[in-house]
Amino acid sequence: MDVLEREEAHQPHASPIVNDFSLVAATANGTGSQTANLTLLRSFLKMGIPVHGKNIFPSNIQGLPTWYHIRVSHEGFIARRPPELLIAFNPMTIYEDAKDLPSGGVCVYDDSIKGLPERNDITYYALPVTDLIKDIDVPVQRKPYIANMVYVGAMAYLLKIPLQVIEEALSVQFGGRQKLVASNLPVVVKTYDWCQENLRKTDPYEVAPMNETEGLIMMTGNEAGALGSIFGGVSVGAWYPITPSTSFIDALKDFLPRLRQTEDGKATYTVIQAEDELAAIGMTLGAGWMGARSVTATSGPGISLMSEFAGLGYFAEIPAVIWDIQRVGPSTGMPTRTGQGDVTFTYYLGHGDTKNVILFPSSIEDCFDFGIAAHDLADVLQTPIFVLSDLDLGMNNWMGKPFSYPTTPINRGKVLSAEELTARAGFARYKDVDGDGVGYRTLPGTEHPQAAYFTRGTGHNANAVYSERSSDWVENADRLKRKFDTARTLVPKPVTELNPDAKVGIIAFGTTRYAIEEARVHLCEKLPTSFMRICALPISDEVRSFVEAHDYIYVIELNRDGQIHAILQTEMPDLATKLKSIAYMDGMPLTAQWVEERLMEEENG
Amino acid sequence: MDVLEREEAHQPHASPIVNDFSLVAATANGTGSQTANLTLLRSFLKMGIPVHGKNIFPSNIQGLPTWYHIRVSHEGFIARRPPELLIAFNPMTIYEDAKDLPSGGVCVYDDSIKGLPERNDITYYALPVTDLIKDIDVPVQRKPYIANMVYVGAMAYLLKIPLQVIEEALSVQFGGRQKLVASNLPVVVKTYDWCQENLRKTDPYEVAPMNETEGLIMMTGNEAGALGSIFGGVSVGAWYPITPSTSFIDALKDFLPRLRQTEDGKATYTVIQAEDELAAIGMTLGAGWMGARSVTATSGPGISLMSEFAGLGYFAEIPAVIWDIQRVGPSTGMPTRTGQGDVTFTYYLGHGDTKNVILFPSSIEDCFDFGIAAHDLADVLQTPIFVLSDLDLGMNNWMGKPFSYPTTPINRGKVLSAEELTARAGFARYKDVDGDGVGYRTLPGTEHPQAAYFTRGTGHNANAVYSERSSDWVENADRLKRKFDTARTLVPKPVTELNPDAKVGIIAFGTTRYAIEEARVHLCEKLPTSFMRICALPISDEVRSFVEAHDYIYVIELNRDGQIHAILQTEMPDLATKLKSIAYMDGMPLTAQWVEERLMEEENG
Amino acid sequence: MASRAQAIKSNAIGLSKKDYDGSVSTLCKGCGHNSIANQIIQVAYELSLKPHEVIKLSGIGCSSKSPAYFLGMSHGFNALHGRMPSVGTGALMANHHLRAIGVSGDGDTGSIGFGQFKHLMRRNVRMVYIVENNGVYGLTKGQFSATAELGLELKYAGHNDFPQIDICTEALIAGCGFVARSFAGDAKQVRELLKAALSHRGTAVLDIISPCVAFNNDDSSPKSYSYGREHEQPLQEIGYVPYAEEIVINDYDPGELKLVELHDGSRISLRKLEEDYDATNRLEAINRLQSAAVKQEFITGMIYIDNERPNLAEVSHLTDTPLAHLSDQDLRPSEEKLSSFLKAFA
Amino acid sequence: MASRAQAIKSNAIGLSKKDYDGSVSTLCKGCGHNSIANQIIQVAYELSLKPHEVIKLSGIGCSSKSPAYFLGMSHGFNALHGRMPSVGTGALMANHHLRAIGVSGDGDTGSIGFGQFKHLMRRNVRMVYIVENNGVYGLTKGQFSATAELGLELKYAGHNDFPQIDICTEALIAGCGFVARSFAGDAKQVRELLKAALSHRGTAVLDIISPCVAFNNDDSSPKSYSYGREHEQPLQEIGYVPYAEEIVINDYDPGELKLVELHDGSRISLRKLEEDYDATNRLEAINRLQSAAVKQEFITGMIYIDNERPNLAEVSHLTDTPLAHLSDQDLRPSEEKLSSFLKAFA
Ligand SMILES: Cc1ncc(C[n+]2csc(CCOP(=O)(O)OP(=O)(O)O)c2C)c(N)n1
Ligand SMILES: Cc1ncc(C[n+]2csc(CCOP(=O)(O)OP(=O)(O)O)c2C)c(N)n1
Ligand code: SF4
Ligand code: SF4
Ligand SMILES: [Mg+2]
Ligand SMILES: [Mg+2]
Repeated sequence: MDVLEREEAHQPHASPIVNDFSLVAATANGTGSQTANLTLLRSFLKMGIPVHGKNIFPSNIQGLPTWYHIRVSHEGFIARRPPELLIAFNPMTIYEDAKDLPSGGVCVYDDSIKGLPERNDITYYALPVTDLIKDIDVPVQRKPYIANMVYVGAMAYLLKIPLQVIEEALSVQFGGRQKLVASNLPVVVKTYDWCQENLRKTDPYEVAPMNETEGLIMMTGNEAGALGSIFGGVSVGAWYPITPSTSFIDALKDFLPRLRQTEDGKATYTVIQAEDELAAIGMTLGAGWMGARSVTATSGPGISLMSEFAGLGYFAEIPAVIWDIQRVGPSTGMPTRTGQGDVTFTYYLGHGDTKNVILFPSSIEDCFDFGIAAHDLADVLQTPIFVLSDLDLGMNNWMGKPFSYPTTPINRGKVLSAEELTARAGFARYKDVDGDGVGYRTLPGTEHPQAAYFTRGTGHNANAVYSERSSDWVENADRLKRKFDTARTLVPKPVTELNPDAKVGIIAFGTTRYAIEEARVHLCEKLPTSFMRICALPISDEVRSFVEAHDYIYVIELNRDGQIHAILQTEMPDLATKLKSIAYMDGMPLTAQWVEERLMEEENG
Repeated sequence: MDVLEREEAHQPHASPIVNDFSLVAATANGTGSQTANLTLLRSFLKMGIPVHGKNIFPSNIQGLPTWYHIRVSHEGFIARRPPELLIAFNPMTIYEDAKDLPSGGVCVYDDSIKGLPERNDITYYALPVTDLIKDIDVPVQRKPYIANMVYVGAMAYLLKIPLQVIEEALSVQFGGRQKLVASNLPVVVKTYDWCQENLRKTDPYEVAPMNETEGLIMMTGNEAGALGSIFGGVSVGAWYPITPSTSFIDALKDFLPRLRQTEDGKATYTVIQAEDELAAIGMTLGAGWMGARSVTATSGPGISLMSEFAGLGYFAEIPAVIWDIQRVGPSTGMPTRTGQGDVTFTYYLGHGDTKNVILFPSSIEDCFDFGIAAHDLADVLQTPIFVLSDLDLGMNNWMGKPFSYPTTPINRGKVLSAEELTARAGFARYKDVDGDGVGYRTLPGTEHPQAAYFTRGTGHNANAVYSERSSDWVENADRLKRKFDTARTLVPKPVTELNPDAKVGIIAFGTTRYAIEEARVHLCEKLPTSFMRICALPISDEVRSFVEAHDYIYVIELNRDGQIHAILQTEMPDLATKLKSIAYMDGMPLTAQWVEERLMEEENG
Repeated sequence: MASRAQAIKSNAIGLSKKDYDGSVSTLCKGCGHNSIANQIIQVAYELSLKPHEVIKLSGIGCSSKSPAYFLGMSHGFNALHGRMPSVGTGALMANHHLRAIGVSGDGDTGSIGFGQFKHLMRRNVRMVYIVENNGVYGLTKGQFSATAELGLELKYAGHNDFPQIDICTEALIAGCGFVARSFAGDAKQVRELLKAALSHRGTAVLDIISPCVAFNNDDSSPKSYSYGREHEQPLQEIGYVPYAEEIVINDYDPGELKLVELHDGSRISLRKLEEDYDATNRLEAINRLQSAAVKQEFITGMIYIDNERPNLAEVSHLTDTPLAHLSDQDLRPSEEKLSSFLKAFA
Repeated sequence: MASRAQAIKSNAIGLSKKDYDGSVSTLCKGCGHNSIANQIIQVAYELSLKPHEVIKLSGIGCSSKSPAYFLGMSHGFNALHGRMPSVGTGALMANHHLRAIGVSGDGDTGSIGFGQFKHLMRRNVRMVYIVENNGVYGLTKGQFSATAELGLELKYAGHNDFPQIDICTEALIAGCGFVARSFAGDAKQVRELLKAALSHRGTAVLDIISPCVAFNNDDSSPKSYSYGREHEQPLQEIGYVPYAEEIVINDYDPGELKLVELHDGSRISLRKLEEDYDATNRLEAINRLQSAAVKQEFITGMIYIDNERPNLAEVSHLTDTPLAHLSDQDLRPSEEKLSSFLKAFA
């Protein structure tokens, strides 16, 4: 039988559940199961079914448990959902994993693993993994890696994924390296065949081709952000490795040479691995001061270490872009878990009256768009721009529309050339010529006797001259405040879905949107809601209008303290009591179910 | 004539202004004028007149302008007041200094300095400084230093300070070193004599003995804080030099050997100069973990650098005390100017959901008391305690009542000894045994097989074992929140002055109290107010009651963004609209006049 | 029962080797760091260290995780990345009687923690400071650390353009009085040096080459950099760590050159210092390190020792009772002292 | 007018020495840092540097203030305490054609900035890095820095218990290819070394001993520590800086030992390197530094030079156009590139 013929071999289930389930592959870290998982993920995508995968991995290199969640949804819901299907390949967690399955669930396991719970309400499928791979011709070292292909084959059979699709997905996964495809595919096929002969499918879960992913791409948020940075004209990157931001820089280093080849092979960019985060942000600001577009990426501990430089960037008014791929804090916390806990700290990052502009992407499209916008904003506002993504968005693969090419040219803000300097009466670096709080700057290297000024984090007057005069301080501080108000008008606007029936609104930001969007559909009768997704701080006027237009608002976020809720309250004290906080963080992305339950709990008192 | 006789030589002014003025000595930095200024300050104190001095100095070692303000007030007001009397000894600022005097003001100047403004509405007194010191027998190098004694003599004459008092004050100032007194006093006397013969006093300002300072001490806030730390049982100090916190550590190093001598001469303490603030807080936490009481002192930039460790301290629950002597930020800002700009940043210091306990001293008595309390709180709450003082309080000399000896013994919190461990069923470091969110700890070195636990900033369960489990995270995070609520009940309570006529309340913290207290007296008819001085974050219930008891509240603070105002709004969203912010920072301590004007502006508009 | 108890060997203070265990390691199989942890256990057992008299300290990294895997009955502190020295300094000033074993990585020590490392040695804080040196950042997946050799090529990390930091030379220059180097797989030498280090008066630096099995250079490994690049694959998709055995080397003679093959097939050259090498001559030590570096050799053994310089606790003239254990009376001066002290401020 | 213009001397690019001035110094009279600033002005004038092609960088401290006092027509960046190296690295990668003069202090470089200093040299960023070395923290009033000698007594700072960090040795060990030392008052040598440094390919470290007049050891000075202690005076009450002259020394011969009396009457010994000293021998340089240290001498002159190692911009293969000046077209790939790139993610 060849790949095509095999597909006919299934028996239809009495009442199949098609394209609507969540599955989890439980393996051990370092076994290379990612290839298997991503092959499954891509297969669904190729079948036109909306899909999303989440890697729940440990802060460890080899051996600790790791789970890969795949949500398949014909309705297009991609929030995390507790899985109905389990691929149980990790002895350490098999008992708990299987215990957690809902009634009616499915457990596909490696038959060499013992310790499954006795359950009659779920379907077990045992796979003779050792047997299935024993003849495969790979070095013995690589056997555990190949073993993962067994569950790909089993899932292909059970969920009715055409083997041809698996083959295509594998090929994409291996970047077309046929040798690798050739060493993996046979295990898939062999398992498929074995299943066909030995398993009787009794569960209802299956997939069927749809047409919902046509033209879509699949990418991680970190890749999308790095790509945005590149189309935003970045030329200097500086960083220090930290999960989950490292892959942002990896992507930058990978994509730059491919997208920015020059004729002489010289680089129009540099990416420097700094000795720590203090140096990384220092380099980023140094480059921004010089006029290059510069970026750094980090996570919570790095943000803490960047505090002093953030204040300098704010106060000396230096463009820079800082991506914070949030993980769970405080402190080192859970490096491989997701959260939205850095909002308040980053907003006020730096002692004194520092206040920072923050963007909140919630999708790979946002990562790309905001990635570009961040560099423009940094130059236009002459200040560090923080982009707060999170591990879930940054490291997982998300579907998205192919990114739109920017429609406006690179905006470098108020930079005076030698010619412009000559044309002007004079140059005062920190003078508010235009009333928007943003002064004009010159770049080092500008050949003009008046170009030079002295950049400093100490008190200075409009001419950038050191000053301890009270009036100079106040004038400058007030201008910075004015500039922050200018920022309000320039940052990405919130995105609103008004529901005419709704008395209640929801405000959120970032990746919580998926669970909320799904919950809203489920609740459309019981509790019709409008939804506003905030894309930036400081907030713009639209937020006030949204709050005013509703009886009250739930502010939902993935942290313990309700951080953006508090910020919104201080920004709109007159509306403070209309804002109710729903805040929670356990390291996992929210589920729609949780959102529904919490909302109804609040509603019912 | 001897010192006593001279006093009779004055002619009484028609309508003298007695014990109610502000004077400023304008000199250049590095000329040693502090001795002259403090001699004047102490003279007033010795005469029993309420007095306070503020040094407005540059971030420079030699040459830049410096001003010393002395407020003398029979009513006991010690807030900054724009001076009526000017000692103009600095050519760089003489024009502006004299121009700024109010009509009716007095300017005493060195006659070798040119460039005074022409003003008929102020009284000028010229002093032939060069002449007056030319015969004094000191090395030529020290002449500029001795020159400052000339204005002490002149002020003695003009303000009618008995020379005997000056002599006493000088003696205190020189710690009784008669040689130094002997080389300075003659200049004072000579100038006094010269004035008597050559000046006709035409201005109304003078002093007269009172009985208002009996038994009071005079000390800087940093000295008082260091003393508090010592009576709080500190044994490890670690720091990195930074203005204006350095004198806190200087005092610690100076006082410890004097107060804690041991029989064998060995030290019961250590004070380590670290290589930077990251190391300083690291050492402080290391010592706290070990069970010692430890302290560090810093200012804004240091607080920024301590962010990551603050989060570790919060999350791994380690006692430590951090004094932040606030200066003007953002960034390096104005290192020698005062402000209250670190409140928000410190409250949330550390990425993730970190939240810190803060104490706000407003007087030297507070510095001492909170200095002690901070160490108890750190141990009892097992968390870093931040004490936010400011440059004005920390570096200036303030009158105060002699400090009260602590009435309760040192409270080391929940520390289990080997015996207690044996008596208990088991030990789980982070278990909330008592429901207050505070676990029991053991100290390293405890000889018991169950004593050891592993301290970490990563996710952990109640047994201090590494965990990435969602439920462990949430349980721990919620307990920390509970602990923060326990803190509310333990921190120093706010201090309230209820005015039965008042519909309006004022909330403030720290050193703004002096200007506010004075303004309230002036406004008692026009705008009667109640006053609450907040002493700590998180706030306790009293704050809510105070806000509820008034129509509305002005929150007055010395920063640009109204930081505590915003925090109060988020803590009491239902009362948010009752809280109005009056926030301002130009590096100078507030004046009562400014407070009055701003309050009336708000009232009328 | 009695016979079973007797069957378990115990040391001078009646503890078995198991009593010095920690929790089960979560490091990769074959990681050099595991070998070192095992030697620490062995040495603590042999020296009959009292667990409660030892503290374990570390920064962040795979290496820095390892204190959890030895001496489970000792207090431990897994601090921040690169900041173990300051935490240790504070801790040891608060109780200068305890013995401290610090474990760090080359990234933790040579990059983010470089300043703290150098200043720890300047202060001569009494601590055994082990650098588990693998030339890469293990925990963040294989970037070069500052101890990677100039010109080194790794599949993931690419080409290293920067000269390596030599931990031992840095220690010597910083005034450190105990500088030694070994190889994780040389159990005997590691143990000998650990024992010596534990009895040193001040900071004892042990630079132990400790190969990383996960981020090696294996060409067939799909996690290599070139692979990712060629195939336009996002790198984090690939997370396969091949199974590897710990590298164990046999004892070799003083003066001998030993070539050790690492997991990726590359080799490093170790040369054990001769028996007549004078480890008390600082200048000679520097010279030896420099000339070995030119030859791309690592000299192993006790490179420099000077037990004369007093440690931080000593120069601080601390009372014998640890500061952390002083009584209230020792700490809080009397009411009389307060009032008489305040007189000077009246 | 014409005659007046002619009377003012000008250099090859028509600028007068005044054109290289900065604003008026606010440092103490007699501070060594002022001497150094003056030599920078002189050298820039003599070399006819174009002011707009120079950037000035510094950290925080008295020393770090001085970039404001020279080359007023050059852009300057007074960064954070100890963080000048990173800012400079970023700036010079963004424009590798500019020449950078960095000024730091011994506190700025040896304490808080130690890690950044070392890593700057590892990367060989093309920058003249001047350490104005006075052994104290001037701006925060006289605490010991890490370059203060072991055993030094200062009235305010007390006794120094820790070995000094030697900037030149640290530079050598870090792979720096230009290591020199001089004395602030030796105008001629400072100028010569500055000129050489400005033409160096990578990081050029100039350790210049630069005495602090304010925090010296003058017994008669009331600001001394013992004074404060004896008299129970809060230290900050005392702020008198006696007037002092800049210390200027005459040229001395290669090989010669020169004793220089500082403001406080103490002396330091400078020895100028012999004419036949081979500054290209790294091991020899280390040895010379070490043996001089034992004799408490400072060797001055060009200690080590190696212009071979490519600098960071070079190993990064940057395009000739500075990154900061690339056009939109250079920076933003075309729409076609975007869509074809995205295909791999479909
Ligand atoms: C402030 C901060 N930055 C970055 C990280 C991420 N991080 C964790 S371990 C590590 C490197 C560890 O390398 P090394 O010390 O050599 O240890 P190894 O894993 O190689 O044993 C980094 C960069 C962190 N935890 N904290
Ligand atoms: C983060 C931070 N910590 C502390 C300070 C305070 N500070 C300013 S200058 C200085 C020391 C400067 O010493 P050095 O670099 O030797 O310069 P010098 O004044 O002696 O020339 C310190 C600690 C600061 N500005 N920033
Ligand atoms: S990644 Fe490398 S350093 Fe980390 S545990 Fe694995 S082998 Fe050891
Ligand atoms: S304090 Fe010292 S270093 Fe600072 S300016 Fe004065 S003399 Fe120079
Ligand atoms: Mg490593
Ligand atoms: Mg210095």
